[in-house]
Amino acid sequence: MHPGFIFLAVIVGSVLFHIFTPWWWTDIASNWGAMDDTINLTFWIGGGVFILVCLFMVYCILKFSYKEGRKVEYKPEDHKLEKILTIATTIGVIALLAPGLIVYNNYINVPKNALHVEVMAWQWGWQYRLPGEDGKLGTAQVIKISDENPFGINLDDPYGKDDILIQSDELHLKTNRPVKILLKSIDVLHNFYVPQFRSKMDAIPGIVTYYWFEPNKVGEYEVLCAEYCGVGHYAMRATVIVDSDENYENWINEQETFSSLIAKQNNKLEITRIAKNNN
Amino acid sequence: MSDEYNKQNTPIEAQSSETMSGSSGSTTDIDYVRPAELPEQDLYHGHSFITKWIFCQDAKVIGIQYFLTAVFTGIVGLILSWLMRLQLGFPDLVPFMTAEHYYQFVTMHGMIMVVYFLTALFLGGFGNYLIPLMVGARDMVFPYVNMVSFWMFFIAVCVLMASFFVPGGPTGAGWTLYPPQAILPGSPGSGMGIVLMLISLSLFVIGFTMGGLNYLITILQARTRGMTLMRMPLTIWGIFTATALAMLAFPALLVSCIMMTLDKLLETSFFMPAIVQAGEVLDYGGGSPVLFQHLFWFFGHPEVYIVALPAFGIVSDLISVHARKNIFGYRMMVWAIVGIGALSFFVWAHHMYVSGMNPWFGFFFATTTLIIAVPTALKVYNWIITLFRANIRMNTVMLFCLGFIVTFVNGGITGIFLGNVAVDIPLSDTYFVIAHFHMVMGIAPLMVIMGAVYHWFPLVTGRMLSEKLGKWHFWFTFLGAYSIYFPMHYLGFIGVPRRYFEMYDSPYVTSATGMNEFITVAALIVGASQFIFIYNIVTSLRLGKPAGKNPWKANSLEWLTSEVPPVHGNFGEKLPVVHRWPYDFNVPGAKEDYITQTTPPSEVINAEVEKT
Amino acid sequence: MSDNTLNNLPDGFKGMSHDMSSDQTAFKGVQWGKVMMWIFLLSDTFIFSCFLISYMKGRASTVVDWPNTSQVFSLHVGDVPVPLLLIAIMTFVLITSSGTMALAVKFGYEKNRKMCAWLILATAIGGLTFVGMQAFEWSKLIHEGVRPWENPFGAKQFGSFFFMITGFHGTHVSIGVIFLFIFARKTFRGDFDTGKRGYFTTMKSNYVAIEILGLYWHFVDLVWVFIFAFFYLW
Amino acid sequence: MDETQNKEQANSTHKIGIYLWIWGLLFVLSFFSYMVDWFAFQGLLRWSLILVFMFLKAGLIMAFFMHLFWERYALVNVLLWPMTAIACFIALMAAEAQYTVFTRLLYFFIGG
Repeated sequence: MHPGFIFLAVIVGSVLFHIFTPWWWTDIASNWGAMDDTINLTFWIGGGVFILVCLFMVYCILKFSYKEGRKVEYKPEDHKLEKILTIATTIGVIALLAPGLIVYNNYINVPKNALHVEVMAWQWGWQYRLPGEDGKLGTAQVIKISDENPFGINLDDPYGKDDILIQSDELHLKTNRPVKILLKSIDVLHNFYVPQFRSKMDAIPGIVTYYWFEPNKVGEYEVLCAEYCGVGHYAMRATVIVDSDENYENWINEQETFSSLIAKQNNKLEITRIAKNNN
Repeated sequence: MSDEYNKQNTPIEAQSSETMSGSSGSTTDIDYVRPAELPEQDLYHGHSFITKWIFCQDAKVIGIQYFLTAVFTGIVGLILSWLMRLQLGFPDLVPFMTAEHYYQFVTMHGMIMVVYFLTALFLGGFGNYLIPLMVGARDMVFPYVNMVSFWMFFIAVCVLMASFFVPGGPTGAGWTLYPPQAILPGSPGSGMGIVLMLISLSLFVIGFTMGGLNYLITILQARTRGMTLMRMPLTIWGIFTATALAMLAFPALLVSCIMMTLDKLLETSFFMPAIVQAGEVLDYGGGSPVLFQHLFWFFGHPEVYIVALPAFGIVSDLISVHARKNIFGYRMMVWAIVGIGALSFFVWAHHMYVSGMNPWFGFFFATTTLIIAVPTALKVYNWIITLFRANIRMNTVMLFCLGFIVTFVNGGITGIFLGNVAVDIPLSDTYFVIAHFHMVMGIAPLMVIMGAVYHWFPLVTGRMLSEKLGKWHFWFTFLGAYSIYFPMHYLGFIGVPRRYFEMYDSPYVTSATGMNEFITVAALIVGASQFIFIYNIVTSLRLGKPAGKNPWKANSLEWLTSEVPPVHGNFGEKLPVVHRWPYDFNVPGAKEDYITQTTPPSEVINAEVEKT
Repeated sequence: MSDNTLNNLPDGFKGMSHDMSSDQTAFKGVQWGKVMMWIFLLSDTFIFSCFLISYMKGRASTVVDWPNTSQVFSLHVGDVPVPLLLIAIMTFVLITSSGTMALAVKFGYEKNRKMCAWLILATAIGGLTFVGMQAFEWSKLIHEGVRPWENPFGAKQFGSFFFMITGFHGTHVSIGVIFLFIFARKTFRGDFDTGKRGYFTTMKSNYVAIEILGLYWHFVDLVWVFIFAFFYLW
Repeated sequence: MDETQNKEQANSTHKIGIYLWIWGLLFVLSFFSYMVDWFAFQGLLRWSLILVFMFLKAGLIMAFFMHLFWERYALVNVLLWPMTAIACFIALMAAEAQYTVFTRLLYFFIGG
């Protein structure tokens, strides 16, 4: 069989694989539909180019395979053709790039009404901090982390007192409310990634990174760590639950604030002190 | 001499039309080439076995030494990839496989394949063998330094392999070696393993610098008479530009290696901010892990082109020779290689869109990255236009070239996904990335390497490789590799993250189990089929059909040596004199379907050759 | 190609396009060794640039105060602290040695063996003085408690970058000094006049080698200009 | 290689005066840049002076001591163009450092 047909089969096979594949995007659950659109655009333009180039190649090898004395074209350069190809490619590239940059501009500019959520990553788990009634997170430093102060919140920062601390890997979010995820790591690189939300960003020790999205589908989603972070990387999972407004209020009212945590600990210390004294 | 200059600058066609009209005295004029600028090179000829084959200063022997060492590391890398694939496809099958081992294998596989296999093979192996032959030099310009370069590389490989046997094993930080995890106890091999890796990389850089200086200066300053830059085969252009990139990119790697070694051994805080690990505050503070990523990718992105550009160059030559047609748009090919090379220093942070760097960089790097797509696409067009109205020999070499085009176009287009920042965000750190870069800088360059081996084996050994085995080898490799990496993109679409030891009960990935098993089986077959290749090489060394001179009827200088295989000094008594580019195939009016570079115009008077 | 020819070549950008489109060599009349040294220095420039860029990034992004270099590197004359005194002297020593090297190259090409050799020796001694003062500087800082991993005056990175960058530069100077001494001996012996073959490389000696060594030495000086500006004056 | 060596000779045997001049200038410029610290200039003035003296010194060393002024343009261009990559790297890392210090101050110390 002429090898050209096998190459043809490879191309046809690729297309068929795409048509019949059971593997495709998870259903989107955030506002980043535009990202899917840019991917689809790139997919169709790119896929088209791939098929055209390969079909042309197959045509050439079928048509012009070796024959003694075949007349071969001798044309080292063709400026017109080269110019056309350059311009066409440039236009194609601009068509792909421009929408991408517009979406990215939305991605890095967070809406004003976004709820701030601090995600703190460590080897190998997650915990979260939400602002209290003042709507602001207190400043925090890694070196201040201790058993009593699991987030390293600066004690002299008034904004920190009412912060809501969630020392579990389950985070609840409200539907249709933008969230700005502030990522923080206390040891190595991590990445807070929910495939359905499409967006992701590394958590780096030493600085705070961010990204935002607006969950728009009630449900439970698995969080994956998407940046290699050591032996436990593959097991570093968590859960995000997108709630209706009511359920969200219920959940958040059950959570503990930083000041109540301090009070509780002081209590505990008091009790041990009294117990010691009694002995 | 000034009038000699005028002669040289006179267009050759003008004179040849004159000669055709009958003035007999000017035949010598159209063959005029400027006299030699430099005296003959002073060569050291080895006498004993040691100086001839071990501490040898002949670039061809050094090239073979590089080739064999690189292939050895490549086989180690291949075996590691088998073990990884077995774990992913059939967890619990390999009894000793723990997460630690898995990550160590991932890391070593990546580093070996990118640096110690592909870079060393293309530049050290093909570069050393082909550069002096193709530009018409007796040897590299600094043979002694060239020899030291290989032995540096050899020591680097030894140090790398030694890291498998130190306590804690080799580093398991991922081939990017990102701090802080690379040097903290949470990753495997964060003790001696990472230190040896960094030392080995530094040695590699030092050794490579020595070799790289040789390649550059041989190409720039030691070409033979008549060999202008625009008459060099594209192979040389690819290797030249890649070497230039390496000379400017490896410094960033060296610097990051030195700084990380200090972070590890002296507890400096270049890349290490304040860290609390396992409830303990570590003695670091104020450093920046993102700085490492910038340095690493300032090296890492040119590194991608260090692997790709020689492949581009070599494949252009192979296609032209075996399609019996000149390469289309030679000038554009050259400028595309140079342009891609230059641009590759301005795109590095497209590997870092989700790394937490300054978010505004995304705009800059997405733009520069997509600009690179233009010259790359032009190269692809030129390859396939070369095939148009050609006379294509469907032999193993050509098959590998076609395999290269398919895989490269596929991988190049997925590159546009990942270069465009908004598209990259959902896809980065997933299997899509793995599929992309294996397609574009794993399989595609490998196709070229194998094609190049089938092409130049007759030159190196004087015997042909078996075509029959070659074709089996090609189809197993190409179809197998394509069916590994094409479906793998779809794992990335689902969102399966890379570097996962196992997926266990994740809801996304249960649907991918079947595909993982399929990919693993394909990977095992592709790997095993490489032994056909090795068998072919070993048997053909002694039993292959004798090749004779210039079996492919190629034009470039390496086939025009006085002896095949070429001996030390390459060209016998006199160096060749070059009159044309190496792509004069099927020139109208010429008797044969090829005109070698050394054929003077007076011998092919009727050929309507374009001036080069 | 005769001497005459080279002078007939076009100059400037015209010359560039001429050289690039001609055969055999891309840089007309430039020896292999000299091109090698230039390209090596280009590569080395990238190394030092990466060091200095890292330093800039590290220093500009630390929230702990950077020590005042003017005070840290001051030297007491009597009881008066003079800022950066030692560094100023080191700079002058290095520039002096750079000048003697430039003259050595000149006299080398004029085949003035004695003069050339003495100037190389002077350069070597200048370099040695520089390394000695750097050693003094290091010991002073270490004495005051600065270490690669800690710094009593402020940001941790100060010590790390100081020892790493000056150490790397000092290594370059030391290697240069070793080669300068070797070359001084070779010149006194007349190797460059007789074209004696090298011990390792078996290649003939040539006065061009002195210019090549000179390039390296001037580069070391050049790097110090940048270190002086960015590390000490910032 | 004799002929090319002659060329070198033509190139490198410039009058000794040039070297002495440049040498002197380098001392003067070094003195000036030392004075920048001595008089403790601050802010933009300090930076511009430091950079001006630095580039002048570097330029003189490269142009005359390293003979780049007399080299062929082909070599000069090959050596200087790669510096654009470094310039780009510097500019971006300066921006990166600003961003790093900004997030550190905002989230670790100042807040709000």
